[in-house]
Amino acid sequence: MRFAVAERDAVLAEAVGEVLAGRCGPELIRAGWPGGRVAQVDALWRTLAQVGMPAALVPEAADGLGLDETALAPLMETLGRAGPPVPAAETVAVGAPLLAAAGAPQLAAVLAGSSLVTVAWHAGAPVPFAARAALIVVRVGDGLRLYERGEVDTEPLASVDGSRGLARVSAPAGGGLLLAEGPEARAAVWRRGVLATAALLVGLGARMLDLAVAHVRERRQFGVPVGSFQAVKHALADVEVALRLARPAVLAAGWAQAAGDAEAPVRTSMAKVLASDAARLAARTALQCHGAIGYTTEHPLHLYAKRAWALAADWGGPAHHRERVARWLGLTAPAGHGNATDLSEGTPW
Amino acid sequence: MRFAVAERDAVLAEAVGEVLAGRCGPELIRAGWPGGRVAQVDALWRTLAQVGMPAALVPEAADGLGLDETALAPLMETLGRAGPPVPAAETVAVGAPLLAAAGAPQLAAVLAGSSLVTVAWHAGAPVPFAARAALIVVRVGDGLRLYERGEVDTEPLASVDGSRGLARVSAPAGGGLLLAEGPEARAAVWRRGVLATAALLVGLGARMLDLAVAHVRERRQFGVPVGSFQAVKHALADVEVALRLARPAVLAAGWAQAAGDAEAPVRTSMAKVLASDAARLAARTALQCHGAIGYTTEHPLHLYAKRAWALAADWGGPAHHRERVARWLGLTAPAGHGNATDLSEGTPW
Amino acid sequence: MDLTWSPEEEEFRAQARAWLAAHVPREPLPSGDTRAGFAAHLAWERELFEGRWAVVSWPAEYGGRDASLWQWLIFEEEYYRAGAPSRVTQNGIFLLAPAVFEFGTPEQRRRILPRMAAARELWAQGWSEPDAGSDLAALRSRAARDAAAGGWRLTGQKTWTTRGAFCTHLFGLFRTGPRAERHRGLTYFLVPLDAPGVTVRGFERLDGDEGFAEVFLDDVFVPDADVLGGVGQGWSVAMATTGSERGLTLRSPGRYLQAARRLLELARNRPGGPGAHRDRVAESWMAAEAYRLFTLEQVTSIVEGRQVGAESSLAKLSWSELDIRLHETAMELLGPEAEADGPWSRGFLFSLAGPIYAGTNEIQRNIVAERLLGLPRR
Amino acid sequence: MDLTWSPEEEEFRAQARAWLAAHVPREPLPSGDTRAGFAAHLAWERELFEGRWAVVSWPAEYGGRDASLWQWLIFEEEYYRAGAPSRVTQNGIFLLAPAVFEFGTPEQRRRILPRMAAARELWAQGWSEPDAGSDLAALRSRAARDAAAGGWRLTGQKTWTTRGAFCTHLFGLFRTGPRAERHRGLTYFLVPLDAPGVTVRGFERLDGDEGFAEVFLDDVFVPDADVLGGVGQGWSVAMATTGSERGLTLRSPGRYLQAARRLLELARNRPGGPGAHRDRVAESWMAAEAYRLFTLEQVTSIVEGRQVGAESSLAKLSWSELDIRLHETAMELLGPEAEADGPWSRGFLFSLAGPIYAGTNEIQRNIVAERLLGLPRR
Repeated sequence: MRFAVAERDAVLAEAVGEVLAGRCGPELIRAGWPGGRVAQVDALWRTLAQVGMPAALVPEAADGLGLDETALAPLMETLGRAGPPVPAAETVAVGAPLLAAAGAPQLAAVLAGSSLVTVAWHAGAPVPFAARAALIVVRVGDGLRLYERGEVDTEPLASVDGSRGLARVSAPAGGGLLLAEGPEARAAVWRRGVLATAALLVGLGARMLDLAVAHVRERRQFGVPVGSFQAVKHALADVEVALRLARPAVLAAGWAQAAGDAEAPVRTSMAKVLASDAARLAARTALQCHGAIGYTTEHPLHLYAKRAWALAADWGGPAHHRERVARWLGLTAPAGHGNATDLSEGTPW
Repeated sequence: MRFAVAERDAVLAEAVGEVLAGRCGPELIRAGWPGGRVAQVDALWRTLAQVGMPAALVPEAADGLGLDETALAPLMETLGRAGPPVPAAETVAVGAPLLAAAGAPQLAAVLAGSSLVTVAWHAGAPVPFAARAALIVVRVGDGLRLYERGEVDTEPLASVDGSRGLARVSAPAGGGLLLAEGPEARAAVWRRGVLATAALLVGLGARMLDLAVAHVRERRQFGVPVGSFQAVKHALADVEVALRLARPAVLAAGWAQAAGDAEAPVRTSMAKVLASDAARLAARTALQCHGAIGYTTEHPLHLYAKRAWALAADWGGPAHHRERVARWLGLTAPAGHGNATDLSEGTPW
Repeated sequence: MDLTWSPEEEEFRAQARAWLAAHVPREPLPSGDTRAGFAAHLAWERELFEGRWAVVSWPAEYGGRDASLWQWLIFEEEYYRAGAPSRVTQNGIFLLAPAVFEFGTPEQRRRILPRMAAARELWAQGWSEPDAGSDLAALRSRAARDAAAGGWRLTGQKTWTTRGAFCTHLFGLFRTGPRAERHRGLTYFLVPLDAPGVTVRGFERLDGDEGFAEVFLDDVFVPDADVLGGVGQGWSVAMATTGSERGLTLRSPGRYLQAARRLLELARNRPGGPGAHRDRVAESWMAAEAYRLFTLEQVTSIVEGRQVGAESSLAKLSWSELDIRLHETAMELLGPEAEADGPWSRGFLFSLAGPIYAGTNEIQRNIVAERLLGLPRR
Repeated sequence: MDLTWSPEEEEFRAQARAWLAAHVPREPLPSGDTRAGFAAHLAWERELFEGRWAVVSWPAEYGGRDASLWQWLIFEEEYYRAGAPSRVTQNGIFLLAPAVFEFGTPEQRRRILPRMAAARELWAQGWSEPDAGSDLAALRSRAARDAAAGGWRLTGQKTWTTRGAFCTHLFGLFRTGPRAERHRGLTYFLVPLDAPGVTVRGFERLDGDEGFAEVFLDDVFVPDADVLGGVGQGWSVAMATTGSERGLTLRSPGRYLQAARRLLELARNRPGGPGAHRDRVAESWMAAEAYRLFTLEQVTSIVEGRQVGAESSLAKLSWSELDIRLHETAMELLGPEAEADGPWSRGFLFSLAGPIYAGTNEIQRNIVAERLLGLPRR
């Protein structure tokens, strides 16, 4: 028993964190918004690729770092804290290992950081970064298929988090490269995406808490720092509790996936519920603690809050995953309920 | 449009309140607990009967006050605030008008305050005051039947609120006097019980808030009144909000019942949800604000808190009534759900 | 106790409903927080005024219908039910106008109110300053007497001024006494935004373009005629009437009832989801309905001449919390569609401002605790 | 990162499980907060001690097994899973013993610990006083030096002393300096409750008979040998070790995991209820499981020599809130049966004490905000 991030995983996360610390502030996130200088984002991602970011889960034989899902928690949390506008879960946790397993020729570009990957899981639903990613993994029938951007039709959508580059995607039924097939393989992929997203959310939550703490220590009203009011203290303490309880749940889910543990599905869903709820609480509380100062796009807070709302709903929202936990616990749904609701990884709540 | 308690209803509630103010403190409630001097409770009830308490909903032709359900909100709230250990909802809102309608000879004793009535709605479930009430209305099949205490078997149960005189009741299938029959008549009776209980809960909540406010104004820690801490202020403010929003909902439900409004069912369920939630919030917050001082049976707070927990679950708990509201709103349950769950007034959630 | 409307009230409702059905734009207007959208909203405001529905509760001489509070509630219900545009004139009508009615001179009333009703003059509020948000009494912007010119010279900065970049006038508090006096020594001024020395910079709110503005004032001359309620009386004037911002008038229940109806529609069209959603939808509807009933109780009190004071803080806590809950529920129902820009996501972002503006909810809870419950101020 | 147990740990678990299976009373004992129930619990404590399971993490010389923190966690999981009786000795073992280990003289350790482990001496905590609940530094009970007799004379009143009416000894803080010194000038004393001048009055907790006691001390003599950690050092001694009350040791996750398991069983036997219940049951289970994982993280930190400080406040907030949620959910599932006296209703009442004792949750949130987040103390 040792419940802490492994040395090798921590080393990678730290290396990534160092790159991000110097280069990924609010301006870099804004570069991903419409009209922003997206080349800056691409350059950052290439630098992260040099550190090994998209290679994390790729086997060493395929020029990867050969880490497993346990590494996702610290890595994605670090990334989430900085918030670069890239499909990180999709590229690192889903795309790269799938491409490696299928021997797809596009892997090299992904490892070099010159191609981003996104995932279109729910037919017809908005796909993040579909407007920008070079590669799109599409769930088609029972399988997951890889398309180049040019092979699919995309219809861009305005989004709350402008850096998400949303679009609806239509892929030709016949095309693409088959990456994985069958419910079990698909579910494993889905779980990696969920896990990585949960870890991103913990990082986002931590960043918003930091912003709020810094603000209320500085901002004075009624002659005292706003952070000396007990209502503010308690609200932020509750955020800290939520984040500190979500983080181990994410770490445990990563371990369970890597270990092929039978509890991996429920641990993954639990991680997503706790991380989503913690990040949403952080967003709302940070906004409230900033007052009108935070309620403008000139302040960076919204960059993180909007991302948190988007990711909380992505890869299965809290209600979806809570329902999965309930079923795993043997809480039989009222008769008929189970049949009416498809709770495969495809359900869009 | 006039959304305020009618003069005639207010007059009765005030008269009842005056009797209670002088005679129904914590000692009177304790008199209803095992080993207490229950004669004091009986005497109080007879005095309340002189003011017209159990006669409120009985037609004038049957020696009642001829009021309607609108009167229940202020009347029961007043009673709930004082908390005498009697089956108030059962006697005033259910028993007396049913007996009057059926021309039952026991009505006189009920109006005189010498007989209390309780109601056994769910077969096999604990019945409040069944250990003490002279008359028991039992739901048998499709009807409601009146039994004398001696006609039924009662098996007493220890209860959280010791003044509730819980017992399980078995009534002989053949006996008793038929009071009402058929789903509609029964549902109307059920709604009156729910409404009266909701109003009692608002009163209990208000009393607990009063106790907490008085305590935190007085109690000093760290050199200041505990009530000057913002966390305490905000917690109690939230209780005030909950109670002030629940009260109009109860009043509106009473009006809807009296007016035979089509919305009476949903208004009644909504009143019970809001009143139960507000009273439970008041109980928990008041306990927390009292600290260890309130966490002993030597302090009166528990008398009200335990009653609130009991009544919140009685006559359908919040989840039951929330579900009824959801159905009334046309929120179709997942397929099969509706069939699996009997949401008639008999469902015990 | 009577929860039915009189025939006259029903007639008023029918009239309002018919007019709205005939006039409300089929397509939702673009956001009133952009320059183009604001212009479209202005056209709508003028149409409302032509139909005499812009300020129903005002006296006819200023463009109203002398409507009762009950009728006003009915109008608001119908207005939201019809899906009519949000009111870009609301800060003038609901914040400034009550002060003008109560403290204005007859000349000020004649000069200001009809043009406000007709949306010829558009008023922005100038309460907050960078260092005076929750702590309004910390205002620094000052007004210096210019006796020779018969007026005042205003200098300072206002911020978070809703739609300030599109408005023609500003109302706000300026310091005419020393800063140490806090809420004493403030005066309520009315300032044309085209006056020399005024600079307005619009900036983006979380939910819309240029929804906010900063207003810089550099030695701006304002004549004595544009002092409202007397020199040094600013705090009393503002407090006596911001009750209407925090209370009934701005936040009619119709707004939330309509949102709850839309939520129900959304939920009914998404059957089969996890059971928990139904519960939250029911909760949201109950919260909106409870707020409506609370409002009916408050209006009855006002109509019968009872005092309604700190109760407005209960109202603010209720509507702001329920609005968030309602929109959060919608976002959950929408699942992956929630992050696309649309009426629900915009409504969600706007709802998050509710606990911040018009007195943060922290301050409202203090008010409830201290004024309604009698807890010590410390 | 490794979430599996070693073969040695699994072996330890198997041993514990087997012993518990053979010894845990079939029928639940009567409440330990009544005189008769307490006696039954004492018999159980002695049985535990005989089996060397009373204080597994203590050195063997004092009756323990030198178990590691991991083994202790495993034992606790098994203990609760077996439905074994609550520990009426816990205040001695978890609050006093850590102080004795850290600050006691060798003589004190030899004299106190074995008898505590064997449940021959039963320790009650004497922290709170009528005017010093949350504000512990406001203690008034005082100790006056009696140099001639080689000791101290204690006078004052302690209250909310858990099971004080059945215990043999009291540990607590008494003032040896002036009151103005607040938390300075306090000394940690060990007091036999049969000493002349001690009066104990039991009174009823919300969830049980005589669960609390008031202890009155009137010129009670205590020899120097019963000062723990030095005169004037009481606050440091108490604070260094109350961490163990607020933190890991008292509140092992096994307790909540077992409650969550019982809740699941209850829920599985009540199918068809409103969907919302399932959601809350799942939430409760997740909260218990999350707390377990948080604890594993904390134990890893401790085992690897990292400092764990104000984190214990996070733990306290978590377990106290989850315990209430879990029991509230059970009460809802029970419907009309909930109000009957039983394990769930008693557990519910007990859970409500969680946010009050061992430092109120308000104080814990202050600690989290000030020490972990660095917010100003004011």
